[in-house]
Amino acid sequence: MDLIVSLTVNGLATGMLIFLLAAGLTLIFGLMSVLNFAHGGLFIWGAYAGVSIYAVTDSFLLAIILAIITGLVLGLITERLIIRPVYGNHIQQILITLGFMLVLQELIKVVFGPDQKAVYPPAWLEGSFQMGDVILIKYRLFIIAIGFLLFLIIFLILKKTRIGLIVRAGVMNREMVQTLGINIRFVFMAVFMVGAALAALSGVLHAPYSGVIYAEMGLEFSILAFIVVVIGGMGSFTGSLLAAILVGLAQAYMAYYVPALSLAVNMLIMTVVLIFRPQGLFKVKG
Amino acid sequence: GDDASGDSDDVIKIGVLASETGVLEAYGKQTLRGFELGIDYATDGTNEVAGKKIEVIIEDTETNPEVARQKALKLLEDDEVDFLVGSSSSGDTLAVTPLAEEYETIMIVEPAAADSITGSEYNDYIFRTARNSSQDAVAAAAAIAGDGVKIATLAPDYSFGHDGVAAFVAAAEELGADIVHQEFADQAATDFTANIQKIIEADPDYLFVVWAGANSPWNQIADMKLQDQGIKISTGAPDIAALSTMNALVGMEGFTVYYHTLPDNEINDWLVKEHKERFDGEVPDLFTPGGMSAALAIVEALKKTDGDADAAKLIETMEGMSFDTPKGKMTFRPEDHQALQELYAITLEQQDGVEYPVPVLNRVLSPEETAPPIMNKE
Amino acid sequence: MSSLLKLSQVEAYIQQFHILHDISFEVPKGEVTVLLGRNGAGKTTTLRTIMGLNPVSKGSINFKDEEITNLKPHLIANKGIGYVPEDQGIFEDLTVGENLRVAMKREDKETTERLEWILDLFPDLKKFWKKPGGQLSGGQKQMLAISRAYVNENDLLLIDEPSKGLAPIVVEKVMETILQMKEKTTILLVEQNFMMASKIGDRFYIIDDGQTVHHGQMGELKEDKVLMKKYLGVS
Amino acid sequence: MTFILETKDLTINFGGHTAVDHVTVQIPEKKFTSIIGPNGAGKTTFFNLLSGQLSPSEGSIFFKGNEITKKSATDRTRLGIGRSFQITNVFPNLTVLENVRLAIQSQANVRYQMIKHFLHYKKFEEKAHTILERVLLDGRADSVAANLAHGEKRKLEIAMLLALETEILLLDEPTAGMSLEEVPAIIDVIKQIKAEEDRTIVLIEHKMDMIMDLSDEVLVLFHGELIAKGTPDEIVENETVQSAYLGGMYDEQLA
Amino acid sequence: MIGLILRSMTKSNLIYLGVAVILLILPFILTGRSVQFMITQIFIFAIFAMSYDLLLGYTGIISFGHAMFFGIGAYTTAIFMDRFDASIFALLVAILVAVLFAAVVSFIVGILTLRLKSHFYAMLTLAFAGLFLVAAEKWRSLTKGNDGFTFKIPEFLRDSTTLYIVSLVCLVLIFFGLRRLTNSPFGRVLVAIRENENRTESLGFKVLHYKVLVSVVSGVVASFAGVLYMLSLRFVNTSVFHTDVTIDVLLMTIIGGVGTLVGPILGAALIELAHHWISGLADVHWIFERWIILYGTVYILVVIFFPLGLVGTIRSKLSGRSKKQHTTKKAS
Ligand SMILES: Nc1ncnc2c1ncn2[C@@H]1O[C@H](COP(=O)(O)OP(=O)(O)OP(=O)(O)O)[C@@H](O)[C@H]1O
Ligand SMILES: Nc1ncnc2c1ncn2[C@@H]1O[C@H](COP(=O)(O)OP(=O)(O)OP(=O)(O)O)[C@@H](O)[C@H]1O
Ligand SMILES: [Mg+2]
Ligand SMILES: [Mg+2]
Repeated sequence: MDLIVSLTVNGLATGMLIFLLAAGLTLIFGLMSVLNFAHGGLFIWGAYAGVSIYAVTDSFLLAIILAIITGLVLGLITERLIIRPVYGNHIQQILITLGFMLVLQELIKVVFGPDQKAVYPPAWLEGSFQMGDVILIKYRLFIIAIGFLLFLIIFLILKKTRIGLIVRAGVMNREMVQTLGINIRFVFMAVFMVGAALAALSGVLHAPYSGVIYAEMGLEFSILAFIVVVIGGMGSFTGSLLAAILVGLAQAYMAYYVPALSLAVNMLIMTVVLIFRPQGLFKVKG
Repeated sequence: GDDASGDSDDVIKIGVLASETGVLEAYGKQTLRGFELGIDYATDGTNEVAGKKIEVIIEDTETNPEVARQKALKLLEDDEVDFLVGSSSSGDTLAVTPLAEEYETIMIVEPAAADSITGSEYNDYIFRTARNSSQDAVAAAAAIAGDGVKIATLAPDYSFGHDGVAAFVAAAEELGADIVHQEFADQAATDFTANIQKIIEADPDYLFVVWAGANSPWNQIADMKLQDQGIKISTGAPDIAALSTMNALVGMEGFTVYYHTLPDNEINDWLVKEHKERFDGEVPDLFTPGGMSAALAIVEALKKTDGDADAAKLIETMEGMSFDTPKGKMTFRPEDHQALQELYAITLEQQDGVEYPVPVLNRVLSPEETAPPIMNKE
Repeated sequence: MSSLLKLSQVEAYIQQFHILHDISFEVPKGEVTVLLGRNGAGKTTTLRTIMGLNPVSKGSINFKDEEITNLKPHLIANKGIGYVPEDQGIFEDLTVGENLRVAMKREDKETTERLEWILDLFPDLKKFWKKPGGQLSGGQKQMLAISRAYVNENDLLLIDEPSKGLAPIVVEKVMETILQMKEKTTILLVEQNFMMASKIGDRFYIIDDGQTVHHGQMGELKEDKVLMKKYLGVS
Repeated sequence: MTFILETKDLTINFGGHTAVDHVTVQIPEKKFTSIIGPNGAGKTTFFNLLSGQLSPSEGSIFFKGNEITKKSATDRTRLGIGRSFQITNVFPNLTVLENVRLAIQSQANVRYQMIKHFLHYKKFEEKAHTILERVLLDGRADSVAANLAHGEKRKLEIAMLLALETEILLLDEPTAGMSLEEVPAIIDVIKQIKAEEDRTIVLIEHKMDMIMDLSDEVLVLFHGELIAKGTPDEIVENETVQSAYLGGMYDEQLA
Repeated sequence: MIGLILRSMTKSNLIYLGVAVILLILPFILTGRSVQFMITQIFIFAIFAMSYDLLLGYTGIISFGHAMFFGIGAYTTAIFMDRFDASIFALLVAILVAVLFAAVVSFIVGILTLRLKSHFYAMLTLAFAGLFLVAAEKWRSLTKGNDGFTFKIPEFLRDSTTLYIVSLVCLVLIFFGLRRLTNSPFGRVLVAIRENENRTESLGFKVLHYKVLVSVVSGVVASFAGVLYMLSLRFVNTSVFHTDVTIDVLLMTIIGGVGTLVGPILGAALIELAHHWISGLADVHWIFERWIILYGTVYILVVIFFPLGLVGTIRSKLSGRSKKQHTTKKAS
């Protein structure tokens, strides 16, 4: 029983972490149909920017704020210079965003140095609660809470405003949306910036969790995020959340019960889902 | 090479392969600094040995075997080097070692640690100043194992982890320890709860961790309060950047390849002092002395052959050759050309004014004590 | 009567192809103006050019006495022009309701009333409110496209072949609709269905090979058999 | 009279909505059958069922007496059921000629030929030009299909269908959006095919004059059901058809 | 018209053959083995990239797992050379096994996945390649895991000039072979599938057959590239299955220009040379130590200035110009 609780809570936390990472991607990939391989670059910049200010000021809140600002600014630059010329063309998107990913990742080393950096949670989030044999790590509970909060906010925005509709419509038929009087360029830019900010935020939140950040981290995690977005059904925000949780739990349980397969668990889930339910696990067919 | 010594009689060329970029660039830089200092030290700053000038050519392998091979070919063919040194990754190194044989050129392996380099993939031209994985394992066992000590292991689920654990288990059992559990985790995993949970269930005295790569389990080990439950942690202390992620492991007993305060000898004193002077007050790191040792080995060998860079002669000279290094005396074992060397049993301690936990010496593990099995004979 | 929209000697390229050579016409307020011409003459391109979807290389376009030449499409739309494109431009994955909601700039009473009014005309849309636009029948798509252009209050509607693919009885309905819309909105129509064009049009322009070659009152056209034959192939 | 195509109780549901509802019809061989009905009546869906784009929820389809209900669209084309699409459905970045050539190639049994250069098949190209001339599109043979005006794309649709040389041609509103001048030419083409090559044609149209002019038999779909069937004249007289479909307009159109 | 195309076709063939002959003479002038090694790598990756172009450029299939086939070729060769004597016969058997294995795998993967829409296919191939990677990590008795192992190759191929020429000949043969394939009626159907899959189906083509066939051809060619890669590297580790390999080949194809076959060859050359040259600049100025920034910038610039890839953009410029001259009045 204790074991189950422990595995579940930790799996959930991993899932939330993955969700945070995938959230930006779902927005950008799901709504705007942009294959953004530079997502990991935004993630890692958020992490480094946040961690640097955290090291100086010792304020985690400030770290989060700076990470978000970094994300917004980088998002703006990325959208204008990199993404704008290639909307609607996946092949070019792959090339240009991969190029930009390399640039972002390498610039980290120029600005912050090539070494990995250690990060510890703020004092109030350090350590764990022990209840009987169950150990609950504080920072993970914090991640779970933040994850749900963020999900709710974005979910409500998408639900209550027509912004989600406009973006999706814009992807399907850009010209038509413009003739309805919508400045789709601006909308796309704004959405992209939010997506980038989410990536950066997840970077800074991820840092104390893993305890260390390094430049190559971004690319490693963005593939995982892509997998989650696909499992959840592209464009489905709720789907991404559920898929992320599924992946998190599967990782935790597989590592315990079938360790031999734990290396392959993400790929296996995705394979099974794609073969039997290609539209994604949680996307209802129209 | 065959004609290398022919046309450039008064110059000794050394090609150094290291990861100046890519994941292992930090290691690459350490090796290069160490090598540069090593040449200076060994030649008293003259850059000459036996009347010949030493010329060092550095190439970046980018931590990519294909590039490593291409750069090695360039060094061997175009630059006609007399020695190869390298490299930071075992894969890069293995892609190059057959070329050393083909071109009959001595290659000093540093700091790649895979056993197979001086084991199943051995050839006569390969000498290794770096310690290999088995040496690490033997040292690790020596640091903690004893009669009836219960040990669990945790390692990444790929060959580095498996080899390391296998060697450790053999060595530890030799010393009478009882291996109660072996756990392998996805190297890229974000969550190690399940693995740690199993280790707790196995109830060992020690958890021995083999880990490399940036993503590490330390925080989670601390969060899950292993030490509170009487499980002591042990591992090889890494370089300084990685040590700073191990605050949670203060009190850990383990071993290390090098920390600048550990060896007590003149060369190390010189290395620390000189390194600080040249590099902005930084101290030498994990693989700096290795780079230096490689240089020292080459110069020593050349002194012995009186500047003759003929490979056959060098092999004869170097087999069994002992030479002084920042880590004390090293000896190339004749059977597999692996340098036997000191390693250090340590405890991690918090020290004032240092931001990371500092390895403090428990005892020096002598070269004989850490000698790994010979693995190049079937 | 003042003209709401005025094109003077407009020229336009699509990529490197010179498509519009000399388009000049005026759309008087409160009337239905019809553009006629054979396939490939440039009618659709003209509408797209007005909407800003295609750059003007020479000449000028004025709307409400304001120059709108080469403005961004959304700015042009916000000046009060609605557009029903030739291919209907349905957002295929959005439901009928969402298609309309994307278009609605406000959700006030007046917009809701307009919506109700148009939905009463096309009850199919109500019936399939939750169906993705891509799954509608050809005619239903046409209805949706017209409704979508109508929900916002616009001064001018550009409609490209609304009767295409509609059942005769619906064509009739669309005609009525347009006639009713006309009271509030000026309309520029491209139409191949001559019967319909002649019934609801007030004046016409004929486009041939990217030029406006003839114009007049609709009534005159029906009489002018020579002209009809020459440009429209109708005898 | 022999029937080339028959359906029995053909039905399809789209999540609660029955688009085609127990339709049982027989299409006579070498005759001209038209299908009319209001928008959303299920005409295109009926075609989709016949050509295999959709598979029915219920009922069966027979081609020359053999059941083909389970066969794929590809197989049906090869058997001899060709169709054109209501929403133009061409290869946008290929030239007009290439579009037609592909259709010819599929019919010529060189489908898996991997070795020979396609330009060796000169007769394909000649044939493509002939067909394009027929639909008044030869002048644009080298244009990229995406650059065609709407009406021109419709002609290309017809050309591709003709190139398939199937025994039965299903035409879905071939002249929608075509200019007044050109409709008669296309009608002529359709007439010629029928006359010269003696093939079966099924046409969906909203243009009543065309229906009256061409059809041997007219089927009327309404809310997915087949509500009437008969000669053009009978259908025009039918009151249900008048009120549900034609409205008042038809009279004037004839006038 | 046809005559014109045919004539220009043979003209371009002549140009290609000319280039091939120059390349053939090159190693006798340029004897540096490291240079030869580098150009040989270009040939090998050119073959690999062409196999990718067959999928991406001609059929419109994006695969994120093409490394899978490359790795199959590589590991089969390595294991055969390691386990058996390094004879020509063993090599031939290895090639046969590699090719067959790749064919079977691509067939199965194709049957399973090619029904899916493009993104899904891409992700699924990523997953399959990932599973191969895990298998190679785990089956350590055979693969020695990610440390890998070295091996010997048949005597006569050890000479770098020989290997250079062998690779070049393979490249030329495969290039002309694939060109034939893409210009055959079969190839035209592939293009049709890329353009509009549904319509292709309703024209009477069995789309799935074509996709599976082309993915088998592509897999086989890729595995052959893997074989050659091993002959030149003589060392294998799990990196041959990495996504990086797929990404590299994807970039080569896109940079050169998809759907052109020559493009991927140029792309392979450009990327290898740019990589080499830019990383070589590190000695010039410390800023170039971060050469990857420049390298990434090249990608960005290519997309902005050569949106269709090098070959694609140049071709469309040329044909655009000639079209402009021909734009007279269109037929009515
Ligand atoms: N994207 C394009 N690229 C090149 N030429 C184009 C493009 N779009 C249209 N054209 C050409 O521009 C001309 C005018 O096209 P347009 O669509 O305006 O004609 P139209 O009068 O609307 O015809 P229809 O009645 O068939 O709809 C045609 O010759 C067409 O081939
Ligand atoms: N794939 C689909 N999924 C769900 N509903 C569909 C689908 N295809 C068609 N329908 C519905 O089935 C009904 C019949 O559509 P169909 O396209 O057959 O009409 P139609 O008779 O061809 O009309 P039109 O004359 O307007 O083209 C419509 O209500 C349409 O919304
Ligand atoms: Mg038009
Ligand atoms: Mg229809």
